[in-house]
Amino acid sequence: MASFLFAAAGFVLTTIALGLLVILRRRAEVDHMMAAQLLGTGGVAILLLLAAATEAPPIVDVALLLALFAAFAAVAFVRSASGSEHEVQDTASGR
Amino acid sequence: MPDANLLPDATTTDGVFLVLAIVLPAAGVLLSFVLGGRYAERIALVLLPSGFILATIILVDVWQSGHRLVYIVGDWKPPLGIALRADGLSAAMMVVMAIVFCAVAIFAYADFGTRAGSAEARAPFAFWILLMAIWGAMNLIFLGGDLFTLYVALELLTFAAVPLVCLDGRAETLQAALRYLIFALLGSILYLVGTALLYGSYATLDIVLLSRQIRAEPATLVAAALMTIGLFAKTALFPLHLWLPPAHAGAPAAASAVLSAVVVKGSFFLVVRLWFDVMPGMLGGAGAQLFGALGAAAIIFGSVVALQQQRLKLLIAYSTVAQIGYLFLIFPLALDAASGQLQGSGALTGGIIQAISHATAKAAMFMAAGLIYAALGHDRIAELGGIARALPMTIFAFALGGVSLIGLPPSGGFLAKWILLEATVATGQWWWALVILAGGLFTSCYMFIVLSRAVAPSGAPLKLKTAVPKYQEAAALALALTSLLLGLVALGPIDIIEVGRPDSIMVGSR
Amino acid sequence: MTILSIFDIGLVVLILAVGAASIGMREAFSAVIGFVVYGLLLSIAWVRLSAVDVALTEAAIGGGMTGMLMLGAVARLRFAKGNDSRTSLPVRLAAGILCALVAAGLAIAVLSPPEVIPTLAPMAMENLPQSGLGNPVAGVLFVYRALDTLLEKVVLILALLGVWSLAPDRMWGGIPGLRVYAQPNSKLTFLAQLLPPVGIVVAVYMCWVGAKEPGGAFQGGTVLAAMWLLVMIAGLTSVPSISQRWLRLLLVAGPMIFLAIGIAGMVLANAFLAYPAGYAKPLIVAVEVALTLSIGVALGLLAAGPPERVQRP
Amino acid sequence: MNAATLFGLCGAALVGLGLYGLVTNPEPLRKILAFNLLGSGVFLVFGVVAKRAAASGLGGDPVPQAMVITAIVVAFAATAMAIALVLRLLQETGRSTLSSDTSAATDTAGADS
Amino acid sequence: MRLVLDIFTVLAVSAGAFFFLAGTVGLIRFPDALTRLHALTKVDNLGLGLVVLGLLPQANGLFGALKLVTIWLLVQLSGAIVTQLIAGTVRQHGPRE
Repeated sequence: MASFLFAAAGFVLTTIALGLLVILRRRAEVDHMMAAQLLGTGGVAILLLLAAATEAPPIVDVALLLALFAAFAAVAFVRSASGSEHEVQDTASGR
Repeated sequence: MPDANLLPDATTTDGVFLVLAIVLPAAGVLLSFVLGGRYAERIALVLLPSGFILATIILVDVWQSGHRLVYIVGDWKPPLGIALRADGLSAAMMVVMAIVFCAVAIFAYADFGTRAGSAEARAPFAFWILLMAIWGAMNLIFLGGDLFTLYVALELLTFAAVPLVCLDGRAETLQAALRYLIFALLGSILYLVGTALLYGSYATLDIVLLSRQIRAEPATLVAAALMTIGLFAKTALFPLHLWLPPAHAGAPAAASAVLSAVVVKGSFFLVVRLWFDVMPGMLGGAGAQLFGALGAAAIIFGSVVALQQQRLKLLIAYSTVAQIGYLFLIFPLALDAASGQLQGSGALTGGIIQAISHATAKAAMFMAAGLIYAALGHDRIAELGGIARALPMTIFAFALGGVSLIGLPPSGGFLAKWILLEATVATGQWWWALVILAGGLFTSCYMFIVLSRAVAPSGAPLKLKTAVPKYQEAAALALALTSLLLGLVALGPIDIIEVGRPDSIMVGSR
Repeated sequence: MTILSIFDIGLVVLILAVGAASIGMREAFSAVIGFVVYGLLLSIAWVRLSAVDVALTEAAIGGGMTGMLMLGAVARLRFAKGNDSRTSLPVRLAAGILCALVAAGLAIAVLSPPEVIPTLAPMAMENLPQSGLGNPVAGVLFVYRALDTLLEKVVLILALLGVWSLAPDRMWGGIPGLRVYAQPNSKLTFLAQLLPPVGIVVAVYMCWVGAKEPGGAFQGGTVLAAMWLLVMIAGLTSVPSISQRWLRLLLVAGPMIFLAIGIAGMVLANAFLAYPAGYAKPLIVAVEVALTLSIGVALGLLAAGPPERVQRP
Repeated sequence: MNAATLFGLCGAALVGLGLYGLVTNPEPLRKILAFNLLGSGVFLVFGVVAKRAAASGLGGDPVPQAMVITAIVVAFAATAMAIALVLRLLQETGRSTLSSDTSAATDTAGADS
Repeated sequence: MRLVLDIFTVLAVSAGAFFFLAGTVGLIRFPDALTRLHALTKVDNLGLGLVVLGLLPQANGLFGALKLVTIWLLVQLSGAIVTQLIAGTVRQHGPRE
């Protein structure tokens, strides 16, 4: 069972790698922003498979944090990509 | 293999003072941070003098007992736990640094004092807390017995020192601070990777335990090389000095004094710990000559560039680059050709005296330069005419600091250079003597340029922008006098620095 | 060659490729995204190194928080005048050779382990029952090497002070210049309402589980910080001004309690940072809870930046 | 070659890569990013040291693992401070560079070299 | 019983892995950013769902199983919202180069 789960994890990793290759070679920012999504789902799947394969339940917690922070990172992507009209204007602070 | 009863790791009677030397600054930082406003200044002005008393107690203790003080934190002995140790080296450094801190605190009271009733202001709040943090970090560097604890100390020092550089918020100081931060971070991360490799080879990072197991093998050599490069970057040894002049020259005077006098000595002290205590037999002749060559290059380069400076604070900063060079001459001079080991006497003593006399002299000079800047509104050397008449005490302090830097008797700088020269004769390495003498010559040149301008009569009657408080001048003068009189310790117990040296213990036990 | 080692090789290649991409990318935005992906991948590597505590920390800080910080900076730097001067080829070549040397040196060190691998693991495990903890990493952090952990909290406070001290004088005591959405965005608001309750549960769980299994104050605190930032970015709560007394109290509460318990150890136990026999676990848990809060607030404020607005009266 | 060594080589390569980025890239933000990459390579070396020393039912030596956690938090704090500096510099000068010749300031910063 | 559960795991996880592959193919083949985004999130979430489903029999206890489902729900929800956010940005600014 363990080796099957490892193989599945490896397979998902390969699809992620392919996806990343494609994403990062495109020029549009929106494509790049998908990277966190890809890791959010794929990375979680890999970690869950590893947790089951090595029978180490704490790894599930890593998957939990990965899911949480992939969402957080995606919000940061969007915040960074969106223009200045969305933000509270920085105060006109000078010298 | 040393037998078990040689393990020095038990808390000694007065070990508790070592804990206080770290707990007091930490508590000071946290309390000031939460209380804010005037409390930061009050806490600092109470704690820094008590730090001096504490350091003196530790020094006297080490001197009288002839052994190092040890404290086992959490009652967990190394390798699992952390030990704090004070030997003669650390005690001597601690006392002198405490003197510098007290003088800086008095000096800074004029610039960063808060008037009763006024709201919390940015610069004073940050300054006093950072000052206490540097004090704590330096104590930890002097006392820490574990290489990873020392990494934390290095980071404490970085995070306390960088904001000091840009305390006045001008663009060029921000840039200097950013560059300083990047160099410092690079330095600490290289140091950190070295600790990882050392742990991998010996499963301990305790200095004493490591020194007994250390072997010349690839991982250890790579670790030593990376840690040394990292520490060189933090010490601003040529050619990794680029960050220092703008950072030290741009900071407020009190901060410059701390940065130049104290902070660079922290990473230098770790270089000494690493090579003299952890791996005394590892450097070898070629390595020692390389360290010395870098030091010599720093002396020559720093002095030549200092000579070309038009601004006083930059001149002093480049002089720091040069004076740091002297510290690294100790490596070729301390190497015992017969055993291939670095010896913890002679040249090392000279190096430490150089470090502490430079600390006091340079702090005094930066304070004096700060006062000149405040009085004139600029620090252009060409336009200093008449300042000696207006601020005689300040110029006197500056000149005394210069006396120590040049190495005229009876200053600490003289004693240090004398010991180093002796070592060049004893080891037959005359070329380092040439460098030392040339450095002294250069130093006298730039001191002469500044002083001759300062005593020259001014064309127009000199109008001072602000009145300089007498106690600020007194603080600078006191430090300069300390530096001048440091040479007199030659008459007293100069060998205090050798108390608790591992090689002397090892020799004794064999 | 097992399936497992193929997985590891694939993971390493991917990590190196994404790392190289994030160094080599032309656009800063894409580079930072590459870095976030890199951080998330690295947490998988830490799982493979059987360091689940570190994997948790890396997922939270390496990917999430650091990425968020850098993305905020990218957004502001987007319209800044950069410098177009690229490093000249000879310099890059020289740097490349130097870096290759360093990497090769490290590789040699890694490839030549001592014949008998020394370890503190048995000693750490043997003494762990005395503390009542089950997680050896927590044991190292809060028992054997508590001094480092305590001082590292002081480092965090100093870093925050350093960030704050960059404010212009008249902004002192004001509100950090975190970029927040001015117009309410229903989807973001929904996410900011949905995620934090989950996050808080996760943070509490992390802090609680840390005594016996991987987790602890660092991880819990980072989750708290991220959730707080999310709520602030969405505009659901305002960013507090840095002069607030409660804020400062929260920031130092963790290290203060830690320090106080450490000092009490000098009287009640044998030494500074020693715990009285039998009370070790409750004391450590108390420290961890306080630290979780302090770390959460400190990391959140570090990401929020120096004060840039004066507090409205 | 076992897993620990593999990740160790990965760490070494990342250190080289990060160092290269730190030295050659002129933009401060990219330098900070490279520093983080360099740091994570260093942390991996710690992880390898820990993994290699697995004993007594543990997957690795907890001591280096705990050190990495400390170091990761410190590295984050460093990143936050560096980024705050870069942004403040941007506010003051309208640009973010480290080279002093392009700086608006001529007095102190331009004097070295 | 154990065998049946294991077979279930193998089938579900395999199906999940297939969906991940499908998501990547979509990412490569679809012409414009929004459809790619759509394909990626929908299909990958389905893949993750199947993986979670397959791992449920292997989970240790009810709490472990609950945690798995929670993670899937979390990814599902946040993924949906984040996709909307990204799409919104694209609509406002165009796929910025």
